[in-house]
Amino acid sequence: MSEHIVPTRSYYVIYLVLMVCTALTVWVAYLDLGPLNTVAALAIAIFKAVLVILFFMHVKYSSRLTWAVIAGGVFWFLILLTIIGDYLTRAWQPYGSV
Amino acid sequence: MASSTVLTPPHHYLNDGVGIKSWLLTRDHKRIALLYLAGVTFFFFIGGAMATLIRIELITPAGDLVSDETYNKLFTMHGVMMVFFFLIPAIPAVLGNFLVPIMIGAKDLAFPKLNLASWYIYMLGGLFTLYAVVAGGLDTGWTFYTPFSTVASTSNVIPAAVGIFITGFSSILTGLNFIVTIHRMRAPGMTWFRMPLFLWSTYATSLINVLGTPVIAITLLLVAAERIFHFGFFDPRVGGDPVLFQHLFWFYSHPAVYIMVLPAMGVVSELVAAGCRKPVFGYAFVAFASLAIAVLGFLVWGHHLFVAGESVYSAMIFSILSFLVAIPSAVKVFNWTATMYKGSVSWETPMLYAYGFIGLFTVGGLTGLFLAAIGVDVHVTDTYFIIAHFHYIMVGGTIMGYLGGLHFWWPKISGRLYNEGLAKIAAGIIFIGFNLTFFPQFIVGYLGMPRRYHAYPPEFQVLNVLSSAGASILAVGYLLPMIYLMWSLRYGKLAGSNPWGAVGLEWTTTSPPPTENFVTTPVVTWDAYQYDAQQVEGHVA
Amino acid sequence: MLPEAVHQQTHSPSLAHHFDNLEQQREAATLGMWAFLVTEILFFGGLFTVYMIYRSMYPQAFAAASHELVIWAGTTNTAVLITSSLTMALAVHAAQTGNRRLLVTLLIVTIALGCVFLGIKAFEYYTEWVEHHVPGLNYAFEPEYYRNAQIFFSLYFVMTGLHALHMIIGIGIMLFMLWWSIRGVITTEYYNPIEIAGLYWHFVDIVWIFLFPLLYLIGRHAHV
Amino acid sequence: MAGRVDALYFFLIAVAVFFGVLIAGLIVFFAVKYHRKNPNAVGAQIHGSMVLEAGWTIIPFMITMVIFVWGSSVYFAIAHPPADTLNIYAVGKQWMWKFQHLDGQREINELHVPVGRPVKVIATSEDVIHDFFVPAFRVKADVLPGRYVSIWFNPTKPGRYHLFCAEYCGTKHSGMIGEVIVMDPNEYESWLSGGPEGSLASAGGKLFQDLACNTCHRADAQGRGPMLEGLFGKTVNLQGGGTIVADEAYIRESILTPSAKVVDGFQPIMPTFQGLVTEEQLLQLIEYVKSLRSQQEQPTARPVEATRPPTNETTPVKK
Repeated sequence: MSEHIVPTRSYYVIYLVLMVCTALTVWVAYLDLGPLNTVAALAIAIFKAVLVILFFMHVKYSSRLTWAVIAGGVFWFLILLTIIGDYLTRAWQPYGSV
Repeated sequence: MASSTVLTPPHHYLNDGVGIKSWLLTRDHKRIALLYLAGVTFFFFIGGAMATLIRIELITPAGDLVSDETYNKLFTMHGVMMVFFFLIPAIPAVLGNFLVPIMIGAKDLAFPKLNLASWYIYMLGGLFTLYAVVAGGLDTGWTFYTPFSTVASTSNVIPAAVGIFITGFSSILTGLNFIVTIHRMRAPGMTWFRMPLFLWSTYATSLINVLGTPVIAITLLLVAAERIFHFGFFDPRVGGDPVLFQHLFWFYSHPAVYIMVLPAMGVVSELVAAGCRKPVFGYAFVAFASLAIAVLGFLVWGHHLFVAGESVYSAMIFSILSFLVAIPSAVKVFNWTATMYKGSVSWETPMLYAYGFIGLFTVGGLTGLFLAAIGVDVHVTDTYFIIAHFHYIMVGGTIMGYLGGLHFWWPKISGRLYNEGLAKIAAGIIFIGFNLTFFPQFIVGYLGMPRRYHAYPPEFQVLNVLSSAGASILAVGYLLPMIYLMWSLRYGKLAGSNPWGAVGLEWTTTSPPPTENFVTTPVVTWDAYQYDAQQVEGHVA
Repeated sequence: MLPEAVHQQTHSPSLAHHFDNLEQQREAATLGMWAFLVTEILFFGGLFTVYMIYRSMYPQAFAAASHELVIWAGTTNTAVLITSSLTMALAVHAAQTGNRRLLVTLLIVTIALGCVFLGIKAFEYYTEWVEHHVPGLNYAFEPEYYRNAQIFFSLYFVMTGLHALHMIIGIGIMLFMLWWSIRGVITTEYYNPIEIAGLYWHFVDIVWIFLFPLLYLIGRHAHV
Repeated sequence: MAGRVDALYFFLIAVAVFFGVLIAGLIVFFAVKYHRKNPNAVGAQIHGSMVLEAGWTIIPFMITMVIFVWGSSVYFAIAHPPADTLNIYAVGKQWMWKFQHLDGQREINELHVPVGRPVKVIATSEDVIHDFFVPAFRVKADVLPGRYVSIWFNPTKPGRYHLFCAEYCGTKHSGMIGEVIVMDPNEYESWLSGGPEGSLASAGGKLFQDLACNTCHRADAQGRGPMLEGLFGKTVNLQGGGTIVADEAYIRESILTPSAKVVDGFQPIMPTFQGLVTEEQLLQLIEYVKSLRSQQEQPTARPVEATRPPTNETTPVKK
């Protein structure tokens, strides 16, 4: 089989980074950054998820098709999130909200 | 048709193993296709029986045949059965299962055990839903709108939701199986642009299955949680928004319309090519139109909410996107029509269904423009206009495509020919009955008759009687194929490997095909639909 | 017709009859798993959408309700899951390099960590019950946010509940993998089952990576 | 408005007939002309035409864009009521329509309106989703629980018109029907005067006293709650930043969930009235708060009153 075998050292490095990020996200949550709190929490979460996907799940070494499948999934999730567009624009008109 | 003697091949998938166990434990995609055929036919006739009762009730303006409660349950279960247990699985799970591996020159789908599991999951979901019927019915409409479904209804919402949830996994797994198969199992030389168009549309459908079905699954789960535990998701009493349910519901259920009609479009591409013995006009455009419909179809769910309380601005965006999705559908219709130009056009049964499909789908598609135009939609939505529109797509489109495909590949599936004369008559009856049933509904809808009405004002009676009369004709049309197809299994003439003189890998193997489809793996060196005189003569003889 | 028999003689016993070779089989299985994970993205995606919309509607109620969750339990569980992802990744490596003893050990550790996660989760559910945070069944909350906090808790239970269900399924799969590894089905030539089981396990970890900040960490800084 | 909807409708029919006949005609023509006579014949090997593909992509695209612009402009008119409407409150419940007129009349499943004056129905539901549908006026809108929707129309011809519930709402859905009775202005006046004593606002005022709202919301601005005089239509500053226009929805929310959007400078001490007031009483209270405006200042500009759906105006459809 032609699968790329990742040296275990890189797994340990990623693990360390993930743990540090977990500590970081908890620490940041106790600071008052206004709306930036949510941004920071999501940014750290996305960063962690990307690390897991690229290294633990070997996507860094996978075919373009795998990348396309993941991109498709994320893209469709973003389409789903656009439901919020209705809620944001309802505020522009009276009788729009409860 | 075959003139010289044809023989049944000594070994084929139908006689490779006998007894009930060899069927219930089979991993052969062709046998699983037949299991699905039994399943979808069963649910089709249940749904059809309910439709019959609905139409009989509506002959008179007063609600006199059944009670209002029963009527509500009838149209709900008609919708649930037809949508989730017939229309969605029909073409992919029966014809797709049978044809996908054969058309790409593979021995089976990528995951045969998963394929069998999908059928069991489908049947399990169906039985759960049937239980909901037997245990007293379901009265929410197939759309399960909250808060009616979560707070007000006293009927069997949970068993039905669970049934649909379970069946959703069958759709997901079948779609996943097709995607992997088409990516990874193509025979040597079978490039993407040599694939028959049926595969392109099946692939596009599978994408929708995989991407959309999980959303309906989670949505129904939330409805069930709200009902069982009184959790709050859509309940206005805790600040929830019932319109959010509609967003999530239609995020799947609008693309689901394309799950139903895209495979039928694929079938029609095959029928038109074989019926005209000609390449499909604009192959690449038809292929990409399938993908365009699959993608754009995910961006238009909000057009079901024009009067439901979504914002004016949201409505405008969904309106323009809905018009865009009409374009690839129009492209397909024009291409099929152009394919007939200078063809060798056959009048055989499958081709009659193809003509019927193109005509009825065109009417369905054009009336869709009425609904995408918000100003008109406000008036006609939730009336019989909508009912007529989507039946033109679902029945005029999907069922015509399904029956056309079934007639086209029946000789391959069974190895036998059916009675062509009876089949032509049935096709004609279905076409006439269908139009008589549903055309009057456009008019009665514009006049203002709301859908889901058990009793209605007397001025709508004439049109309703016409519609019910049409339905009785349609019912005869659906029973006929049942009879002569079954009859052909035993008494039909042997078909030979290529009764239509068509090209395509499925016509190069025997009828019925052997268990692993081909004796030796085919090597493909030609494009789809390459007809030339010698080839056809060779096939026909 | 004896295709099965013919295949058995000429091919690896791990090769199913309808594939041409192991490479095709492996690619098909991996693609299948990724396609399945895409459906999972959209399954949880529906929940995240509902969460986002209601949080944007009722930010204060969400912050107040989130404050009631047991943050140390959530944080510990995050660490537990990330560690289990590491042991899972190492298990795939052990399978690739044919170290069966290490593979078995790592699978056992992964399963154990999964059980620890579920144990802590169960403790949290118990705490929520005791503190009357279960909408519909056992619910009380400060009057200011009484109504809207129910949406948060409903989402909390459905999101973490479905995540926990995925963990349980994952543990089941891992037990199966463990059995296969002990029996020697898994070889350097055929380690694909471990690999795709690992994909699933990592995916469940990723879901938690998002659930943790969204459920536990909102409004930690400024609760009234 | 019925005229505008119908004009677009007939244009769409023309488009549909044109393309329907074109496709059906071509199919029949080709099927006859190129009918296979020799069983071994094959068709001409034509693969496609870029020009045709471009043509039947671009032309339908342009036609649909015309329909889009037209349809949306009709919809915009449907969604924006004029400023001087006659307001009527409606509550839908399983399975009836309840109406309250500003002058105090209440009716069930019948709605009396004068001819020649735009009418705006502000509607909500007590239970599940209903839908206010008057085919003759080409208006339809879902009536949602927990929310106000407004529907406007301009009746132009006296008569009786169907009112339907068009969103499935349970067992007697098809019985949730009524009539809109369009009357001459004179007849309407005499119908109005036949009603009970006291306007809707005065009923709300009485309720305001009975519920003891007036102990905190005092007209002299000395109460523990914000002064309500002149509130309606104003922009309110909220605690923790942000503003909101005090419309029907805001007043409703403030009664049911007082802590959700507290006015800046006040404590969130008001108890909830969820479950204590009915939807109809809420509407009376809202009308009362609206009426308080006139004591302070004359209504110069009404708040923007974009609404959800429909229309105005009648085409006389027989009944």
